[in-house]
Amino acid sequence: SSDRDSGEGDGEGDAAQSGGTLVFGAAGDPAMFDPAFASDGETFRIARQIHEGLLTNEPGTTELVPALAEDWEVSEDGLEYTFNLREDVQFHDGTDFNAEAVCFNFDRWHNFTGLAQSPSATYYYQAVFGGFADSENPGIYEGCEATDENTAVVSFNQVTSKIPAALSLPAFSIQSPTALQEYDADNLSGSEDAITYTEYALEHPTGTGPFKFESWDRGNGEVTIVRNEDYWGEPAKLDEIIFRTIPEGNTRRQELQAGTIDGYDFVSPADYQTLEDDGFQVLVRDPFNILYLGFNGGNVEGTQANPALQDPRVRQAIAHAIDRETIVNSLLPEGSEVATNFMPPSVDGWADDVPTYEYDPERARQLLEEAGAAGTTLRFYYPTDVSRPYLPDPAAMFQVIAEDLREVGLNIEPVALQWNPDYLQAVQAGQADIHLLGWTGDYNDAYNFIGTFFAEDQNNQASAEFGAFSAPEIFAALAQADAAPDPSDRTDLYQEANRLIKEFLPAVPISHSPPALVVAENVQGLEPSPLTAEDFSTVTLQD
Amino acid sequence: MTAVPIAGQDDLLRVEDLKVHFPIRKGIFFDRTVGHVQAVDGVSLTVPRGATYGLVGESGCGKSTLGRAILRLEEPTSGRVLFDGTDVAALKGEPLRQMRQRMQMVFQDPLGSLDPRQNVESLLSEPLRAHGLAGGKAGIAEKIRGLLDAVGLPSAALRRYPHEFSGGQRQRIGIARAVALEPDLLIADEPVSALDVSVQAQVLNLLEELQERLGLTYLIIAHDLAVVRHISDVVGVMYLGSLVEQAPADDLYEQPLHPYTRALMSAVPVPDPEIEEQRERILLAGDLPSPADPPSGCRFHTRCPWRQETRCDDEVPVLRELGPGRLVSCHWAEEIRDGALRPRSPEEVLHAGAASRPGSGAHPRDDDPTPFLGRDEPLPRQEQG
Amino acid sequence: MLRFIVRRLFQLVPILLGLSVLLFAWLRALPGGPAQAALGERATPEAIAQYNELFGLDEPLIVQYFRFLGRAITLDFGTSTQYGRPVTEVFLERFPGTIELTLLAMVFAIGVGIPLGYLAARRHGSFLDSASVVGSLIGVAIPVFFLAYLLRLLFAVELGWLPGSGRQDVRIDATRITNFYVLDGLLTREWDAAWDALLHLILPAIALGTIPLAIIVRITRASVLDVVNEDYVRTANAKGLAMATVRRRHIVRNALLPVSTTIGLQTGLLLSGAVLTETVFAFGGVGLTLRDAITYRDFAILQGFILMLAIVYVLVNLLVDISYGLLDPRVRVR
Amino acid sequence: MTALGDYKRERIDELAARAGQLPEGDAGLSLTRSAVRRLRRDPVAITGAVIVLVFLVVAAFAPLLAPRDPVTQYLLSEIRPGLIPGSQEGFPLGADNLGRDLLSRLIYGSRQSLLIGVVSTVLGLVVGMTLGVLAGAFGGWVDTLVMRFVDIILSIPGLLMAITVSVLLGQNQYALMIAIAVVQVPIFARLLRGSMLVQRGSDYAVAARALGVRKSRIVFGHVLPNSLSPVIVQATLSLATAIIEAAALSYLGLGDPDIARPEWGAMLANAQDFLSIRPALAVWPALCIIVVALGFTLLGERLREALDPKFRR
Amino acid sequence: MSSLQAPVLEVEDLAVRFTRRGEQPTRAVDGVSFSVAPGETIGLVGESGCGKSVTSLAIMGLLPRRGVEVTGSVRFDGNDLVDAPDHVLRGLRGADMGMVFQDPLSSLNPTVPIGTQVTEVLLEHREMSKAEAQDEAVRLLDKVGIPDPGRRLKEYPHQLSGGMRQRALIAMALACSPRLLIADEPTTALDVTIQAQILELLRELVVDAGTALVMITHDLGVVAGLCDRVHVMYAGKIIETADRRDLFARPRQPYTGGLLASVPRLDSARGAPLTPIRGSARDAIPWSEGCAFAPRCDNAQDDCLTEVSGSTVPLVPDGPGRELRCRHPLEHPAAPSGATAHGAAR
Ligand SMILES: Nc1ncnc2c1ncn2[C@@H]1O[C@H](COP(=O)(O)OP(=O)(O)OP(=O)(O)O)[C@@H](O)[C@H]1O
Ligand SMILES: Nc1ncnc2c1ncn2[C@@H]1O[C@H](COP(=O)(O)OP(=O)(O)OP(=O)(O)O)[C@@H](O)[C@H]1O
Ligand SMILES: [Mg+2]
Ligand SMILES: [Mg+2]
Ligand code: NI
Repeated sequence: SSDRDSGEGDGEGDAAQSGGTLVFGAAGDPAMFDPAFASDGETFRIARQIHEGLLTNEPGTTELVPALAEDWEVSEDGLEYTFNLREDVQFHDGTDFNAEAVCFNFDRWHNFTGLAQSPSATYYYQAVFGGFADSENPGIYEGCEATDENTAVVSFNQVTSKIPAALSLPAFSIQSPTALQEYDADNLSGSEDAITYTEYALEHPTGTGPFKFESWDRGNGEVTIVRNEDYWGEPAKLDEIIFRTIPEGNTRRQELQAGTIDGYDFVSPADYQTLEDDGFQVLVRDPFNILYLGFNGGNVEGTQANPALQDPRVRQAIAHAIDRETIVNSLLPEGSEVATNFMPPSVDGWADDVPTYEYDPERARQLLEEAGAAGTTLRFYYPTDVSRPYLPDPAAMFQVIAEDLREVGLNIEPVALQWNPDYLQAVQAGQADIHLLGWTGDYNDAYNFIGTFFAEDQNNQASAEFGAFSAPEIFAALAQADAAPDPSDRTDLYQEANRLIKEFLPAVPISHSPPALVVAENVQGLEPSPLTAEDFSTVTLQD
Repeated sequence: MTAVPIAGQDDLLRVEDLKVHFPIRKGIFFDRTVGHVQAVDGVSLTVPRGATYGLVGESGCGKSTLGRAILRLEEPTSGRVLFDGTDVAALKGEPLRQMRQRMQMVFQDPLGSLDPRQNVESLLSEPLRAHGLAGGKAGIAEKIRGLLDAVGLPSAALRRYPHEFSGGQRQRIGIARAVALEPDLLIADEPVSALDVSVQAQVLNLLEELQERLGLTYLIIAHDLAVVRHISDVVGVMYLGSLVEQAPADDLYEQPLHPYTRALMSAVPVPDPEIEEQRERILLAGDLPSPADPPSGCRFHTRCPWRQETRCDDEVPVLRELGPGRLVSCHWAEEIRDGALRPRSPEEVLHAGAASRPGSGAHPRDDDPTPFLGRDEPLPRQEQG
Repeated sequence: MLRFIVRRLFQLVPILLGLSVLLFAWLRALPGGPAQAALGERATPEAIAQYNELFGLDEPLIVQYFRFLGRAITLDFGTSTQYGRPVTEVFLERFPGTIELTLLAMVFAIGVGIPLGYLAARRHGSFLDSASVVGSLIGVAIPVFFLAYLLRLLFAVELGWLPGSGRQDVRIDATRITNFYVLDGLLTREWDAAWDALLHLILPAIALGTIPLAIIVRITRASVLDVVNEDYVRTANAKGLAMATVRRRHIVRNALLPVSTTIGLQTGLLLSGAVLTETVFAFGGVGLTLRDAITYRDFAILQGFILMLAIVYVLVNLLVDISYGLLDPRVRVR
Repeated sequence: MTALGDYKRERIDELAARAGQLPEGDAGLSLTRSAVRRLRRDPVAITGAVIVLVFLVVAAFAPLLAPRDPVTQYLLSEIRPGLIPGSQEGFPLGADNLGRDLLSRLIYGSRQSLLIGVVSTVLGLVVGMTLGVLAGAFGGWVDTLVMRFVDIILSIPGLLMAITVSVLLGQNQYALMIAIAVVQVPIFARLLRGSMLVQRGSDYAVAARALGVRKSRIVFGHVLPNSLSPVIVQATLSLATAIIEAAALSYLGLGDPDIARPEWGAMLANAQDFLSIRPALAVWPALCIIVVALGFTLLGERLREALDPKFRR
Repeated sequence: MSSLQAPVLEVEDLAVRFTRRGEQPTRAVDGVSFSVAPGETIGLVGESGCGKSVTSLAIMGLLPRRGVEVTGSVRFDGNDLVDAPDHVLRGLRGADMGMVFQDPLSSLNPTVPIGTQVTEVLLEHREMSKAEAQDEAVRLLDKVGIPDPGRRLKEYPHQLSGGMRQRALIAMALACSPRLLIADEPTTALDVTIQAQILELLRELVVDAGTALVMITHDLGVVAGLCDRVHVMYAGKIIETADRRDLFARPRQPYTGGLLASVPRLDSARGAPLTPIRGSARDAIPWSEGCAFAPRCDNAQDDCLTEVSGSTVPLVPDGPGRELRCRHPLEHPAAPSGATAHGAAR
């Protein structure tokens, strides 16, 4: 820490606790600090330190544990959640956290209007709750009641597997009603053609977390948060954390090596070893993601799917053609696994008895022969200019899979597009024959994976990611599982869905790979989270 | 050398009150014309068929502009150019191009006027092809050989490029090209001033010889009075865009009538010490005033040693006839001729000029209107970042 | 002089109009819209339509254009879809950084380039001459992102002399007034902040200045070689002036005329976006912002920034012309 | 007086010819050819030409010169994140991140890189020259219109324009070439226009007009050919810039989508991820780019001098 | 008129060779000797490229060092300048020897005001304050006939007319009252009326200040009016030297005669034919092979070639005050005064 800081921090007399400043290299700027409007990782990373929700995940795992709620009960029909709230919790502005505040937040989300209903503002609310008070489909939220100071009852009109796990998302953090009102937090209108965030979101985010928002220097790309001395739990060790935006991976690495930052996220797998050799700690997260190769192989009338790929044998041939073992060994960081399901094994509903389609080029050629598809040309889409946790080096992945496919007699026509928005748009409009895509789970729920990919509403359009395909069994299994109030029924249904999906094979799951962050040798206490939900309050700096 | 009779001939070229003004543009929104360079301002002259008309004057007085305007290489502002009865100034497009066959030009800079990428053969055949003359390949080859012969170049020259020749040879090529079309009129703009004296004489002789052989009519422009007088039948003296005197060559030398002509003539050094020592020198004061802002009245009055208090400053003298074939535009021509008026020294002239019109005698010429960074050179552009 | 400036400024109008039309048509032709960029990986078509409606992106282009134009006149370029702030505000925040960077890059390029070019010409044909010519060629040929990596490796990682990215050390909390960090540091008397901001400029400035440096070396050299053979230098020597006077007054001064034009043009080019340099140095200037704007199809930023940069470009060129006029009396406006 | 006998005359003529300022061999050489002649005697130009030639040969005979196939992932199974096999038996420069032979990729890479250079330069040249000729030949409002257009393009940051072009045209190697070419267009246009304006006012153009040569022939037969030399020089220099530009675009993820096909710029950009473990992956392609750029630039600069009218005598 | 005073400048056997890399060495000046005394004007005439300018630059030490070989001697006040160090030359130039160049526009620095260009030479060589130099500059400009000199000092070369530029150049050359003035074609770029003004100025100068003047020109008319002695150059060598009257009355070298016969004269009858020398200066042969002029010479005979005569053609005395380099000179009837050379050459 610099001289300036020690000079300022001394007066408190808590020098023993005083932990200095941590500088963390982020890959991008946060959008703002009101997590209700956020959907991106960089915003969430900071929001997680400032705000808390009712629930959270056990550090280092995806297990759901209480946070602001000490515990919760679900009614028989699964429609009513009673949260018993923690006492003696205060927002950063000194107001009390209580059931009123909880209900205020739920009502706030449900009653968003105008621009706040834009999916770019409230993606997660819409994904989980389905709609707003004034929209055509008002969604599953029924109401919230503060039955006493520390008890809030939230009721729904429909059961979903997403609740309660989704409530651990930063998007559902409980924020200070006083501050929200004072700084006009919901009034996003600003100007008619782009969202102008409110003063609240930009300058006065007020939560209950271990850190308080201090400042955002946009020009220099740095966000400063400081310790919340009045935190209800174990106070943070660090005095302050600065998140600095450094877009280029190499630059982040060199800055760490030069000692100007103490850690960063999105470490290139190629650098793990070098960094460790240099004495840095590479903190590998458990894999909680999936990379798959998608097929445009829809099977309904009028689909724009590729005719060859409509033949299941061709899809199977491709699955057999890919040497996933080598991919996992050579291209992905240590700790990666070959995927069999479209979700990591740690998620409830993962099935171990799905068809696996082992690497077998001979079989692949044979299947193609049978299907009369040998020599078919496939347009293979891959993204450029991006590195995702499940896909650290798209170009390498593309080249290796393309070679594998060429090996079994397919022709590959490469199409490279910029990740956002070109690639995503093209792929989701079903323009690609085959493509690379994946997903990192938001919370521990099967629907968050396979429901997102294969639920009916995603796939019933003519131009969809996997082509319009009709698989009533899959759709039904997913819908039933989501609505099943009993967790063990749910697990069975999801396992069934997984088996069906692998048989139908709208895509080939390839790998789960562990993303990592890296910190300097003296940084202790940072627990890598599979959900990238690291908690910085436990971090200390050793001399 | 043949003496060409002047009178009683039909005129091949008639220039009537020709004006060429170049606009001077300035302005905030759009280019506004704020004035004119009166490069040629009302010149009338006639050139009889077969004769040689010589034009002299100081640098910048408008000689070249006049020559170019006659050939329509410059748009005349007003006036007529009658070539063999047709008004060239009114022609356009194809007829104009055809007319060019009959009037040709020889340039001052022999190198600059030849495309450096053409060899002599191509240079000489180009006009023939352009006008579809001399028939096919063989015809053209024949014709070119004849041309080379006429200008005294070896046929080995055909394959060579302009930069491989000496100045005099280049000028011969230029002349050969001009006469290739067998024109009636040849305008030569300073055809010898870029050449060494020995070569200059060769070219002058060649021009004379060609005139005799081909029956050409010449308009020869030069600033060297001796050269002009040597080959011309009639000499016109220009000053600041106007003709101040015109006379048969011999008469002009015998007795120059216009003060400017007198001064000009007295300034030409003669390569003979005896004559040089006795020669009366009339030194002029100052330089040529700017044609964008010419002096009022007689344009020469700011430098004229004979300037009078009356008329000169405010009355424009007309070109009037003062004897057979002798035109002069001076209010006091007779008096000067008769010695009734005495010239003043340059200092006196300057002084008088300054008194009547501050600074006008020493107007710098505005002839290099360097545009304010007309940046047309490419912008080096490369990627940054 | 004033008339000249006014006139040049008026000439800007058609350029800006043309540019805005071009930009508008061009940007709208790009595949993928801001909706997709904003909504991310799993946006449904309905969501996209809804977004477009909200932001008025579904209106006819012509309407959008005139709406844009109407506001642009008052320097209101709308709100960035990416930052949710007025474009002008973002510009004022980002542009000072680019100016600082460009100025230092040019100081570097000029400070090294002119003396080097001059020396190369003085020792025409010597080793120094060849070395500077070849060196400047290599400077142009080395891709900026690679050069940046090497510079940072040497000066930031290995030697630890200079900061390798950003505009200011995060541990310094400086007061921002103008967003020119160095200037701010001086204004607020936070000397360490000013010094630190300056240090942060050095590596990116070197990376950015390499190409202009190479060009300046070449032009200076060629220009000095030309001027040395000019008649007026011979005249100056014939007057028996001291060598130093001849060099200073007669050679260097004239040789710098073409160099000054180049400097101006280069400055204009650098100002209009050092996209790569700013990216690899995580330097918050317009280049970085523009790059993101392309990615996110942030039309408001793209339109606004490019138009404002075009104005800057023209103004810089105007400045060049004026300074050229001051340097060269022949083109001075009468 | 007795004049010289015929025999002596000839002898003197011979001596006179020898004394003339032109080297004998130059007789009848056009300007272009005498420029080439001068270039041939210039060591710097020769160095540039040799460099360019060597790489052209390498590109032409890549299949013969390259020890291995450039796309086969020979050593893929030996690759681990953080470990790329270095030089070893059969792989003189080692493997790249997918186990392909680096040397072979460099050799094959010359093809694509030079192709990008040539195609994008030719493209920029053709379009730029068309604009330049339009402006330079017609003048007046055509000129104004074309030049305003060029000004507009110039005021857009170059790389940004290249990015938008690639985005607009979709990503493929042709889009890449077009993106690079677009940036060159205004340069060529301005250059040619400027030079044509000068040439148009020159005496020989006026002379052609006076001779009654048709306008089209004056423009295309005289003015244009004489205006070309700065354009030719610029084109040589552009070849170098284009290759460098390709690297920048690849770095931004806008390169050739068939990244298995070796190209130096893409190789260099791709190597950024492995700088910490195998810098050679970046160093070699960077070196190739620098050397080729050097070659073209040296050649171009000397060409400029050789074509300079100051040197015409 | 020949002066009895000791010559200011003596040039002896001056030779200049250009040895540019990659090109054949050329001998631009080849054994030139002459001298000038105070108050004397000599003329150096010849066609373009014969080495006049190179001679003058060699005298002033203004030739570039690289690729140029200067041999022979140039004595100024008895001190040899050929091998003199740079600072000695700089001390002399501008102070004791002045030079005026042909093209007045390109010879003036376009970016520096006229005043500065005049005062800098004063400040360099004379101990003067800035203000004194300023006053002196005004006086100088006035002396060379520039009207309103105070204002002109602040102006730039492009604001002056051609004549004024040349006057300014002369003013600079004269600033320190040099004892030797070399004028290299000072009037070629000017109109005759302006030329007459400038020549008048130079004439006064020599008479008033007793300056030695070397006048370089290709215009025989200028020489006829101004010079005392004339040296005619051809292909780097002096081929004829004579007093002005002598030379014009009885040119001996066929080249000189040819030049005179080539010039159209205002005073001769209009029909008088011109008899040019054939060919051009480019047709010269190397002196080592014989008389360089032989290929163009009507009088040339076999022994004009070295291979026949066995030696190069020497410059030999040819009567009082005359020198000649020719084996077959023009003959003249016994000096009838007033006869034009024109006729004699035929
Ligand atoms: N295109 C033009 N635009 C503007 N002014 C011009 C143009 N051409 C010539 N002038 C001006 O017209 C005047 C006459 O020029 P012109 O070339 O006819 O003179 P000249 O007598 O031929 O001179 P010189 O002896 O120098 O060739 C000059 O002042 C010149 O500056
Ligand atoms: N720097 C140089 N390098 C090579 N040759 C040169 C150089 N300067 C002059 N020469 C040659 O020397 C010869 C004499 O040139 P010089 O300039 O003395 O001729 P000049 O008599 O002054 O001619 P002009 O009347 O054209 O000025 C010419 O053949 C010329 O080509
Ligand atoms: Mg003229
Ligand atoms: Mg000379
Ligand atoms: Ni005759």
